[in-house]
Amino acid sequence: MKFDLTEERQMLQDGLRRFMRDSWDKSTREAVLDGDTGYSSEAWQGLAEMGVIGALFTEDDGGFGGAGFDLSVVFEELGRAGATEPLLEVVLAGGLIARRGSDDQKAVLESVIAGETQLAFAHTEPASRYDLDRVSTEATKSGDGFTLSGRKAVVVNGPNADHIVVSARTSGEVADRDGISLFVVKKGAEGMDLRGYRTMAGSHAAEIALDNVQAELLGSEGDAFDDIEWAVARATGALSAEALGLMEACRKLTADYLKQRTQFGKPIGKFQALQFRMADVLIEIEQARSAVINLCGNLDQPRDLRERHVSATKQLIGAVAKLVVEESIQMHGGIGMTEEYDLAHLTRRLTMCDHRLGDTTYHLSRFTRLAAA
Amino acid sequence: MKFDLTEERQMLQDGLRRFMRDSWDKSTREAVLDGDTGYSSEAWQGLAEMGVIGALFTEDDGGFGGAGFDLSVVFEELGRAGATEPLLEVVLAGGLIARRGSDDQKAVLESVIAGETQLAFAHTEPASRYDLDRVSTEATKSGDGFTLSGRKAVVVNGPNADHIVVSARTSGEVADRDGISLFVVKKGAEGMDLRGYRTMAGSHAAEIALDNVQAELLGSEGDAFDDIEWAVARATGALSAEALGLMEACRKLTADYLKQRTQFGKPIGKFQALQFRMADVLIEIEQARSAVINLCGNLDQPRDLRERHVSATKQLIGAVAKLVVEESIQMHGGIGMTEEYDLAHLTRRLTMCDHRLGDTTYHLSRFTRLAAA
Amino acid sequence: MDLSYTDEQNAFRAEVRAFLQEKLPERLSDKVRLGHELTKEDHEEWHAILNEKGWLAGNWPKEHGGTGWDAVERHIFEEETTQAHAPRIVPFGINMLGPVLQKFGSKEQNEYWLPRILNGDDWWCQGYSEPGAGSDLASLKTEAVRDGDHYIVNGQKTWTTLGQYANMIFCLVRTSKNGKPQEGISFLLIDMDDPGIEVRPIVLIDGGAEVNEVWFKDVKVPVENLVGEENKGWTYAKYLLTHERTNIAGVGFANAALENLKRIARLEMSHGKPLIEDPLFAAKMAQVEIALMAMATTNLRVVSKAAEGQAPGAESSMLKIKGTEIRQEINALTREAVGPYAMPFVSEALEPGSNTEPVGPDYALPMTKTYFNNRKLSIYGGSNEVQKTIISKAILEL
Amino acid sequence: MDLSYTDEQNAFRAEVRAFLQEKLPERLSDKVRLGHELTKEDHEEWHAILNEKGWLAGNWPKEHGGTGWDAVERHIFEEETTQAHAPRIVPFGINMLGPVLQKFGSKEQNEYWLPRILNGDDWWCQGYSEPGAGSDLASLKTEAVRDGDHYIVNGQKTWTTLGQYANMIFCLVRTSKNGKPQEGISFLLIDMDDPGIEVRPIVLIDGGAEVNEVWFKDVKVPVENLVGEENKGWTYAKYLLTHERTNIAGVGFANAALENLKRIARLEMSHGKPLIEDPLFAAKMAQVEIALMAMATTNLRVVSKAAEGQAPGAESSMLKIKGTEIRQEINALTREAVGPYAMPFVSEALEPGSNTEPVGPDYALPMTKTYFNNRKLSIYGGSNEVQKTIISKAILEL
Repeated sequence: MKFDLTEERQMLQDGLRRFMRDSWDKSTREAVLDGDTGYSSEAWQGLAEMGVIGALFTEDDGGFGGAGFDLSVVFEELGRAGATEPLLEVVLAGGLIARRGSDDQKAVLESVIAGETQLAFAHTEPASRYDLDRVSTEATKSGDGFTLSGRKAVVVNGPNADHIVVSARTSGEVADRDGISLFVVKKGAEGMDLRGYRTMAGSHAAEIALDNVQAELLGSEGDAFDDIEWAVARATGALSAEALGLMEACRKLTADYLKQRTQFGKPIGKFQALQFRMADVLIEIEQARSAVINLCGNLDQPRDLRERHVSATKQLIGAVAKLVVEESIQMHGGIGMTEEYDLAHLTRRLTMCDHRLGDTTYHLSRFTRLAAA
Repeated sequence: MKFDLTEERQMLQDGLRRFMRDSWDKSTREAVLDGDTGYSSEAWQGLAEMGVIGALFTEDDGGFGGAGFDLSVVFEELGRAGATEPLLEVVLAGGLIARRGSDDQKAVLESVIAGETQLAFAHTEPASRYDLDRVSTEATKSGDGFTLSGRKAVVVNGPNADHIVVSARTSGEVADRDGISLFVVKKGAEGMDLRGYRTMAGSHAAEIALDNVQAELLGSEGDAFDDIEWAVARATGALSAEALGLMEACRKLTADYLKQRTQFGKPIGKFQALQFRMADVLIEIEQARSAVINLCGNLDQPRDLRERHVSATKQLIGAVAKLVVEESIQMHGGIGMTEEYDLAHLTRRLTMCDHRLGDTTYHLSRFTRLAAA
Repeated sequence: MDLSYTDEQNAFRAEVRAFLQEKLPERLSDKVRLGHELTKEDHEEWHAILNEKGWLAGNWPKEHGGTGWDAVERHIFEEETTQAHAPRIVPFGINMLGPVLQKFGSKEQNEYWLPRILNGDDWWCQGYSEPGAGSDLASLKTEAVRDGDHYIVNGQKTWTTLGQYANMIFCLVRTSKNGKPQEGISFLLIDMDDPGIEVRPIVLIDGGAEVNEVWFKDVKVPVENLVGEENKGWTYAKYLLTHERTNIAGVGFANAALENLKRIARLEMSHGKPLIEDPLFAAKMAQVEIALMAMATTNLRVVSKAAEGQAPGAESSMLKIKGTEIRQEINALTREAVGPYAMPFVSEALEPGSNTEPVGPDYALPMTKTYFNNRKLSIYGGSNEVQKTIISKAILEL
Repeated sequence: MDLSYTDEQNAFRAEVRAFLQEKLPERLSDKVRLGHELTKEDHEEWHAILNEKGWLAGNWPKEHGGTGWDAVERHIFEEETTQAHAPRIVPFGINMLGPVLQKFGSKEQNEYWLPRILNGDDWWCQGYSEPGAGSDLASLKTEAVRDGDHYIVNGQKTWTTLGQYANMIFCLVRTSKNGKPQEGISFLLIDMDDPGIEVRPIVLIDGGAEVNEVWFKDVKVPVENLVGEENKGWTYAKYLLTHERTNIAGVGFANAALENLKRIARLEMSHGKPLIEDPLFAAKMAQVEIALMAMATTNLRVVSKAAEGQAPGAESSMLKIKGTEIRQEINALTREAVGPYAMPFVSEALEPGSNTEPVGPDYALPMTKTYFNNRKLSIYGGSNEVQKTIISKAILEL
């Protein structure tokens, strides 16, 4: 049993923390939030050069990591900085390409790792909410390929993606696990109508309407559900680690503020009620840290155990995130609600973690079903 | 709209509060908790003489009250004193006799109101939990009467009761609403095995095994469910008011203790964290008070509205009770856990309110079903 | 003990409802219902409609052009207007300044300013908070120095809601540094058109800019704009803050928000069924509805006492805390209810006159914004921490 | 980062498990599992079994007759023993006094007292709290006045757990009134057979009498029973209180309680189905299980640091708070689970040697008692309020 990072991961963490501190400052944030893509190209290039994108892939896939704790180290630091770079899409779409792609299809990973190609994963649909099996987009065979028709919702990084991994049904009914397949669609494909917009998390996303869009099958037909669940498990580990980093950043800002802000003649951090509430926040963040460890350390375990940790961790992260967001703002008072102050972006982004990959209610209910099974 | 008590009820409240303060002191409590019946005969006689038992019945039934706010006034004062007198059994069993009984059967109410006859309501069974329709005790016609066979669980005041109102099935399956009938069984009836014991609430209760026990039908056959629900609604109002009184008593003890106990050189009530927690307790008790008003003010409304308030109020009361119990003990520290100190009995009795007539989880779930209907 | 309304009260409710049906423009109620932003003109339009009926100043006595309603009537009016999705009445002139002038202002001030408030000639804003004086309002620093017939005001105010629309601001300013911090504060009425005033919007976490910083540089204020006595402003400010506020619980807002939540939970699908049928989500909604049912009665208890002339004391603090907790919880559940469509941040679609289509269902878009915006409920108007201190001192005597 | 145990650790776990299977009397584990009270003899029997194996003193070094285990080994031992429903080791001699003597006691004291602890010759209890000195322990008043070769002790201790069984008590006493309250406190070992000592049981809310008041009237204590230096007792007491306590989170107890809760929720029927299938009850159980899964890992993080020789600091405070919250919540849910059968208070049925039949299912009876008894968890050993203050100062630096 060992809870320290390996030397390599420690170096990655230190380097990344320094890099993010320098490259994701307030002016970067303001530019990103005002900009057209929802992330900083410079930061993205820097991450690629540092090997951070590669750290999300195994050596076999051209990376030099890919384990659960590689994800957690990377995403915690992104979170700490409030960064919006679309790395989670790499875990999702890139992970699925690596797992299911032919050698030809996997070739794109090299340019992804180099920071030259942007990915997105179009799976959620307007009526699917967080269910992974609820796919109604249809894929029809046409020549040696397929054409896709349907709608995909809130596709994060959709507007920037060069390749979009799209799920669609090649057989079965809307909530069947069998019959779901994955496809790769290229940017600007004919018949794809993509409406981009910015999100509360700072990233950009898109509503995508597919009308007989030419697409390339990724892996074999009809058996994608298990891999989607696998990729989402990994992404949940990553997203939870990012949430943890965001929590740490909120906590630091708040604790600093408590020391510095005076009311009634003393720093407000001297008021016992706030001290105790801050202690509660701290305790819950330690719970969140352990939950991230539990999930990232069990990503390679059999499905039952892995998914149990997916739902346990995401549920806990969602609940703690709400506490941290609400207490951080409340303990700041008015200043905590201003856009200019770092907290606004951090708390928005942290709150939005609950709206990706399943929220607290979804995962609490799912955990009871997994436990009963 | 008027939230003040009528003059009569104000007099009842004032008189009862004085009476309870004098007659339910520490030595009474100790004697009751050590005693064989779970209540004080002197207090019971006193209540009867004051007309408190009569206040639970309408004039038609020989009383001089019987409205929801009569129940709330009486039971809040019982609760405030931590009294264990089995008045709730009068609301349940007495209420059902008044509603369903023949003139002959109703004759017993006079001696109930005079404090000479003790009642109990044997409805819950070992497997029914809080469901009112889950009755498996069987009633079989025999001559002009019936014989009952089955088991009844946690029959409060069972060991003392002269008359027990017993529910049993004359037709239908275990969870049918149709086919439930009510009967009166007299103390010591042949075939009735009654095991008495004391409860955490200080009252005594009994497990009752019925083996071909002779019983008299109360009202007509098979249609008792609606009346049972009606009586339980009234009892829920009464029990909630009692819980409110218990909460007020806990709060008073705790607030007084915070002023008097010093640690680190000042009264612990000067510590802001405790002040804020005490403020939360106070706010929630005000919620509880409003919930009691909502239920007791709607007992005569149509079933849908009445039952909606039954579940809303009992759920809220249960949740607030848990907060008040746990915070009162915690803010007291060790002393709050000693039998000698008043709080022990009060918090035990308050906690047990959640185990009668449906707990928070039961009523939360029931409220959602009533709302959906 | 009687939970029903009198016949007169029921008749009044019917009258309010009929009035709203006839006079509340659908264009305005649609905006309110969908969470879209109201323009200054929208507010002015609604104020004018109410003023024409004589119903603009619900808490003013008749002699000043108010309705003379008692607390129950005000409560009924609030219930009906929130349920009808009417715009709320902008409180600064009507609910805040008006009562202070009526209680402490001169006859001339009342005669000049009150009709202007009713007629919409002035748009008032509030100059209380400063960057260093939030919960600890008494430590304010904005200074007014007497210079002949004028005060010269220098300093800064913040969190000035809708200050961008205002032409007048009522301010707490320091006129003396002697004694306790509460002493030496005065209550001034200041013309926002003075060249020494600068208003800067503060963009908030939800992307909106409803609050402002207001800077004062050698602003000249005629002495007749002093309300009451010099250095007695703290008393007036406290009167304003603790002034009978029957709507502090926000029951009407909470009910409207809960109805909206239920509507959304019926439309949103989870596992192929309406979200409202999900037992855990239904339980969360039930819990807040049960709390609201109780709080509404607590509110009525306070209202009915107020109608009998008993001034509510620290009860308002309880209502403020519980009321904001409930509203914030409803907001959080509504954000949760819209699922992934809580993410889009297409503020343009909510702006006045926008042609931008919302993303996802039209009800989803404002919900995250509302969640964040309403974090303010437990911060402003005396933070919930300040309210707990009041309860602890005034009721618990700790 | 590696969540798995080493081969050696797994082998040790297997050894502990085999030992428990062979040596733990079923009579004892049944009592623990069903929540029945253990007698003094039960405890002594289990201590002797462990001592024979050399496993009684898990946190003593080998030189003193302990196991020399590191924190991970101790953790494994605790996990296995709680899972097997072994009686807990009575902590006063082994876990509390032992380490203090080893760190601050004389050679003679160690040679005399430590073997007696292991062999069960003495039953120790703890004399810390006083009626006026709970969380504020430094304000204690029990006085020891030096008189030749003895101290004369007068005063009163309270909350003395299992003091009714003890023949020895280690006490904090005031030997000087100069300086700060923390100064002038000494650490004395006192023979309970002294005629000046009176022990009075305190009946608690759950009907049990596990704690006592202890009165001292002119009790003569030989000076060789002073541990360390006079007036330095506060340091020793703090060492004891903050002494590496890997089990402070109570993960093993929590896991056993959760398993019991699940077992009961499978047996209890609600609406004709097992309670565990009720979505709302299942969700409550899931929530506490999820919290426990995380807390268990936090605990392991601290344990693994401790095994590497890093002394845990304020992390113990976090574990104490979260650990007790989780255990108390499990207790509350278990009480809820047994439904109406939470009401019977048939304490006799839980007493040693009782023939009284329980009322309702046998698992139901102790659950309300346990709920109330375990309210102590957040009060004793430094109340959760004290722990939050430590966190606020030591970690947050507020």
